Amino acid sequence: MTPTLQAFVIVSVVLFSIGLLAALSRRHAIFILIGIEMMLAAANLNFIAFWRFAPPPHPPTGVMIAIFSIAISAAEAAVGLAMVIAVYRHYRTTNVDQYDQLKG
Amino acid sequence: MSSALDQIFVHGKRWLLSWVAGAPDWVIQITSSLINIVALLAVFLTLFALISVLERKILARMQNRYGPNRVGPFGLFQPVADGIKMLIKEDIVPARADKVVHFLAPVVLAAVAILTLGVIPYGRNMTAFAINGGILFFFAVGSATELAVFMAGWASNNKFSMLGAMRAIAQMFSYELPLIIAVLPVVMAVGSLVPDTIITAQGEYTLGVVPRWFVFTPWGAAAFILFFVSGLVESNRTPFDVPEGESEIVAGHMTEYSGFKYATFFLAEYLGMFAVSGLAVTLFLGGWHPPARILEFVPSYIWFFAKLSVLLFVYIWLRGTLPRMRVDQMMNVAWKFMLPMAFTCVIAAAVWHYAGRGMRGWLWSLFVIVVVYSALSILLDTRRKFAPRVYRFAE
Amino acid sequence: MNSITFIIISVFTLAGALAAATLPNLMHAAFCLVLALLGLASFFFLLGAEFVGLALVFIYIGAVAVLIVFTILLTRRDSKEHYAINWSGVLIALAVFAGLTWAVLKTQSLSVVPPQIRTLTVKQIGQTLMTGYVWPLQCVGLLLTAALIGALVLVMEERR
Amino acid sequence: MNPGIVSNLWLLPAVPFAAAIVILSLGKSRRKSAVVLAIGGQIVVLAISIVAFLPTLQTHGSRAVQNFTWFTFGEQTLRLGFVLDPLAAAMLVMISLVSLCIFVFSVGYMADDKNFTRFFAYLSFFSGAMLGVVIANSLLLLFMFWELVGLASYLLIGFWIERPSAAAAAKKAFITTRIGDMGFFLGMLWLYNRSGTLLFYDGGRGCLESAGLALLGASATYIALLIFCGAVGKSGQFPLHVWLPDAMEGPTPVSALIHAATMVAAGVFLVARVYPLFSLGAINGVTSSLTVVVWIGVTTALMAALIAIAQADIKRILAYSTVSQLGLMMVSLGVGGVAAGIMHLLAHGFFKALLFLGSGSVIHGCHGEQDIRKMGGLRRLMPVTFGTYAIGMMALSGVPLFFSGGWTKEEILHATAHWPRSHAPYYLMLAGVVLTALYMTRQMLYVFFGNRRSAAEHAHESPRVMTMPLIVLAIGTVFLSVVLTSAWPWLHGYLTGEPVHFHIARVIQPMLFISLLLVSGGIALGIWFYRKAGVQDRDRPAEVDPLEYAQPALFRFLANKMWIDELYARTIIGFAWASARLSDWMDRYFWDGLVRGFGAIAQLFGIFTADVDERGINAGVDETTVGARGLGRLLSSAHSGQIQIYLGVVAVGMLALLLLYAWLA
Repeated sequence: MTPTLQAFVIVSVVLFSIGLLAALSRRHAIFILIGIEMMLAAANLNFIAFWRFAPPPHPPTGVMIAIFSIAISAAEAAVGLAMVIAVYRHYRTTNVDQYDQLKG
Repeated sequence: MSSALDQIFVHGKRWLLSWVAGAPDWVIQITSSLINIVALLAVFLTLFALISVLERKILARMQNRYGPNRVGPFGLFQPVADGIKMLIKEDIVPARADKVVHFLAPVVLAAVAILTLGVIPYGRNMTAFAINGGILFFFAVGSATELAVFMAGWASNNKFSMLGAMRAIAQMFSYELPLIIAVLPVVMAVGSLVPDTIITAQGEYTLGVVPRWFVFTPWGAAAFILFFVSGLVESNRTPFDVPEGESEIVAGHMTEYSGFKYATFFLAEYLGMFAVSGLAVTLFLGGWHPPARILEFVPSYIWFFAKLSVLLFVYIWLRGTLPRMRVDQMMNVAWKFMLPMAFTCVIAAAVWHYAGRGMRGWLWSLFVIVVVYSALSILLDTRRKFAPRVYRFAE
Repeated sequence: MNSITFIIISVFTLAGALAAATLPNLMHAAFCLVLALLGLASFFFLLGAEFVGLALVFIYIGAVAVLIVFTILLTRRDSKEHYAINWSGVLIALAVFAGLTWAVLKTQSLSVVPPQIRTLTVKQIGQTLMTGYVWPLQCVGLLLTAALIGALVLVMEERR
Repeated sequence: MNPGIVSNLWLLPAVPFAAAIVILSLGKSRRKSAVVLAIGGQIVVLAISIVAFLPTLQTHGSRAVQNFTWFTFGEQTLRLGFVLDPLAAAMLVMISLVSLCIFVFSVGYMADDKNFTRFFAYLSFFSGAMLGVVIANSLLLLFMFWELVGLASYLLIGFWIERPSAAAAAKKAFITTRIGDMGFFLGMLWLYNRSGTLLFYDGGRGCLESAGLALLGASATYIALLIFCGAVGKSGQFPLHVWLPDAMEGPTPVSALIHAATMVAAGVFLVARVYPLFSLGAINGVTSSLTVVVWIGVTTALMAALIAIAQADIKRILAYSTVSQLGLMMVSLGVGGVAAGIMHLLAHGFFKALLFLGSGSVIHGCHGEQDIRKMGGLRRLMPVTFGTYAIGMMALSGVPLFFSGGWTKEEILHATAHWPRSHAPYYLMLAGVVLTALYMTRQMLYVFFGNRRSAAEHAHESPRVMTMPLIVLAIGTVFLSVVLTSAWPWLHGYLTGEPVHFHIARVIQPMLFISLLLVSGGIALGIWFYRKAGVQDRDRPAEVDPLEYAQPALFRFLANKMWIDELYARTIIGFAWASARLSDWMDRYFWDGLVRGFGAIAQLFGIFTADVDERGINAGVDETTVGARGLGRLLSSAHSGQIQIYLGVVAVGMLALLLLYAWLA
């Protein structure tokens, strides 16, 4: 009894939804970042799973994209956290509800 | 005969596994892992006990005193006494501390240290966790150390703890770069991330006499020194024990720990030291290979542990000799000297490879390293930067 | 690859992720994120992508997690106050979850078992990276450098 | 003859042009480079001229032509070319030699000028253009260089642009010559229309060759007269002579080079060049066009000589003398003595350049003073200038035997005497000889003899760089007499292509004695009349001219240039003024009214459209804007600034896409 691709995709969907939940429902700026990281991780899981379940022989494209995605999300995390710090310095709060200078 | 002696532990494990030969696959896997873990723990906990007492005795020798000599013959049972003392001591947790994290921190630290020990080959066919990319595993898992230290510092809810943790993380981050980059030349030269392959690549002898350990190439020697120094920092050993400098911040991130948790921290620190030294032996000192062909009758694990002991002795020796460094000096050395030199080692290894791996390559890579070293020395004006500090207001 | 391992890892991962998304204490949430990512790395190991798993551990636990906890420390002033949930966000997340799950379950072609493949060695990955993917690799290098400098510039003390 | 030289003749204009461009592109302070470039270019030109000249000596009357296609226009090909014949070769040597002397002289004369380098650039430019005129084998090419010469002349007359008189003189010269050039241009068009080619010599098909001339027929007379208009303008002949004396506002080397030796001679040269046009259908050497040339020349020669007697400016005297001599040359051409005219042109180039440079030296020595009444007694102070000037004066006056001018004047008189139509020009020319001797003697007495007057007090001899060209030109003047002597008329033979034989007997002719008598009479009259010039004589004050004292009305008539300028001002310029007034009035009232009317109509239309705009279009736009603003306000409320709302919208959008995709599938 081995798990099918569907199981992996379902796990990925759940992880993605949890990430979306964190990004949408929490007020703290860092939670948005955490949520985004989780969504990216879910996407990576999909890449790897689809690579693994593709009929052989096939090039390791999924693995490559996962590697690049990890590198890019690392960069995103660094810049995002730096922005959180910069914004915090300016507003003296991390509550995203109060970041409303761009209100139309 | 010698091969039987050499493989005695491998045969022993195989014999133990034969007891569960009929069981399903996963049972055999788990049993095998358990045997490995037990063996590792047994060996390294013993080594830890031994080294803790030896360190005290050697330090005492260096400082012209006796050291522990009351418990057991030559004070050899001292660690047992210490262990009992630690176990029965009261386990104090600060009232404002985050209890769960406070408890988890030493556990994570020790777990990480033990995991890193798993990928090192201790003898021929004696790798506990043979994985494709063991070196990467070592560093990937090792990087969790920082998180554990941070957990300890943050959960204690104490400013000394926090400060100590910050210092520890800062210096670990700074020295992780030269540490990893110093490994790159070896990986490049061998073309593999598997420790066993790396050791095999060092098994030959030039002219039948000089072993082909990477430490005997210019880039290897330079990388070894960089790796060793960075390893000292990673394991928070003198002269880089700033995070727990007693005179400044009590005991750093371990301030609020007592009893067995404190002992666990200690254990994790020593295990980390073993792991880094073991990796140094694997990467640069030929692993379990004997230094000469005629000594091949001595079992491989003995050679490994002999080399490890030498390195550990150097650790202790350094502790007895050098004073603690200043934080800013440490950072300067890391970013301005160690990192460029580590990159130079990579380039020198490439030069060595493309110049034919012979005498010519040897000389060329030596030339590269010497040139960059001299240039860096002139550029950084080390004599001025590391001049004795003048205490203007202390006189 | 068997179902028991899969279920254990799934539960571990999703529990970590849920905790990371909902725990009121930021620091705990960050540690739980680490747990979730560890679980994800285990998934990668399970799927035979050891290198990616190790890279994930290396980068996320060694670097990103530490960055996150540092940021939490630096913005600690109100890390525990206003623990409020935006319920409309929860609703949207649930709707997305439902929609995606429905779509996945509806797709028949996803019910396949893994084929037998040769293990992907680090050497192969390296060769692929250095041959077919050199250009993206260089771009990622540039991106990381830019991110490093950008992050530094962002957090530098403002000169008044 | 070596054809290589003809094919390289383009170098002659090209080298000075290149020198001019390089000098202009250099800075103002690069005086030494400018001098080296200009004089070096001139030496190169002289060398090429001599190389071109030598082969023509060997075969008399030879002519080499190099033609090329400039551009093709449909089926018409416009061809230009260069020609090398004795006429051109002799002119080339004369021009380049005189130019070189004047360039060297200018180094000293212009030494203090702030636009030194510009001057040399212009001089080089002029030199190139003038050489181009000489070697052109096409009337069009000749015309182009002719106009370039005019441009150079304009630039150089107005060189001291800060003087209003110089600027006015430059303008006058340019416009006056342009009037002549208009005729030239029309003649050229007519010629092209009739003959279909502007090449002079083209292997029998050129417009000056028998085939080309045959096409012209009776129109040749009018074409020749139109082209003669150009020559009249350039050479300062009677109706258009007014610009030449005014052109003396330019620096003296310019006067010497352009307005004495070379450019003004271009008119004579032009007539000589297209002489076949003039002489087409000649009966006994007389055509109507040549008759016109003769009478214009006679009028000019006599009138200018008379005016010269009453002038006080040293350069103006020489200028009128030039006009007079050019008239003489025209007469010579008109009566059929082409070779005599050209010989006089060459000789005149040398001695008039010598005289102008001498006057320049005098002016330089007198610190810029040009009035001869303020000079006097300079022969002691400026011996070299005096000696060379005296040689030039004798040559101009036509003293026979040793001075080139004497022989050529002799030839011209000889030719004039044999003109079949009338003897009047001959006698008038004899009077002109007397007058020439008279005014030159007057000038000599005023400048170099008598007491030293105000400007002569501190006079000094000029530097070596200025006297050397004088000496060279003086030697040239004397040397030319050897090849011009009627005993051995070498130059005559060279130009006409006839064989030359030495006959000492030909020197002794009745004509020679007559002219000797006339010249010595003129000089004696001058000495007698002007011996007391510049000093008080009985009841005549020192500053009053003896002639003015004797005949005040005549003197005033002459001194005011016979009121020709005033006549022009009253008639031609007055007419131009009146027509300008008329046009102004028309413009102001008639055309302006018309335009205003149209403007008013447009204004009315504008008012109407503005109303439409205001009431109709604008209101619509306003309403649209208000609507857009309201819509914007409505939409901006969706822009909450809350990042989570944006994220949520993205998620909902994703969901919507998913459902859409599922529904479509």
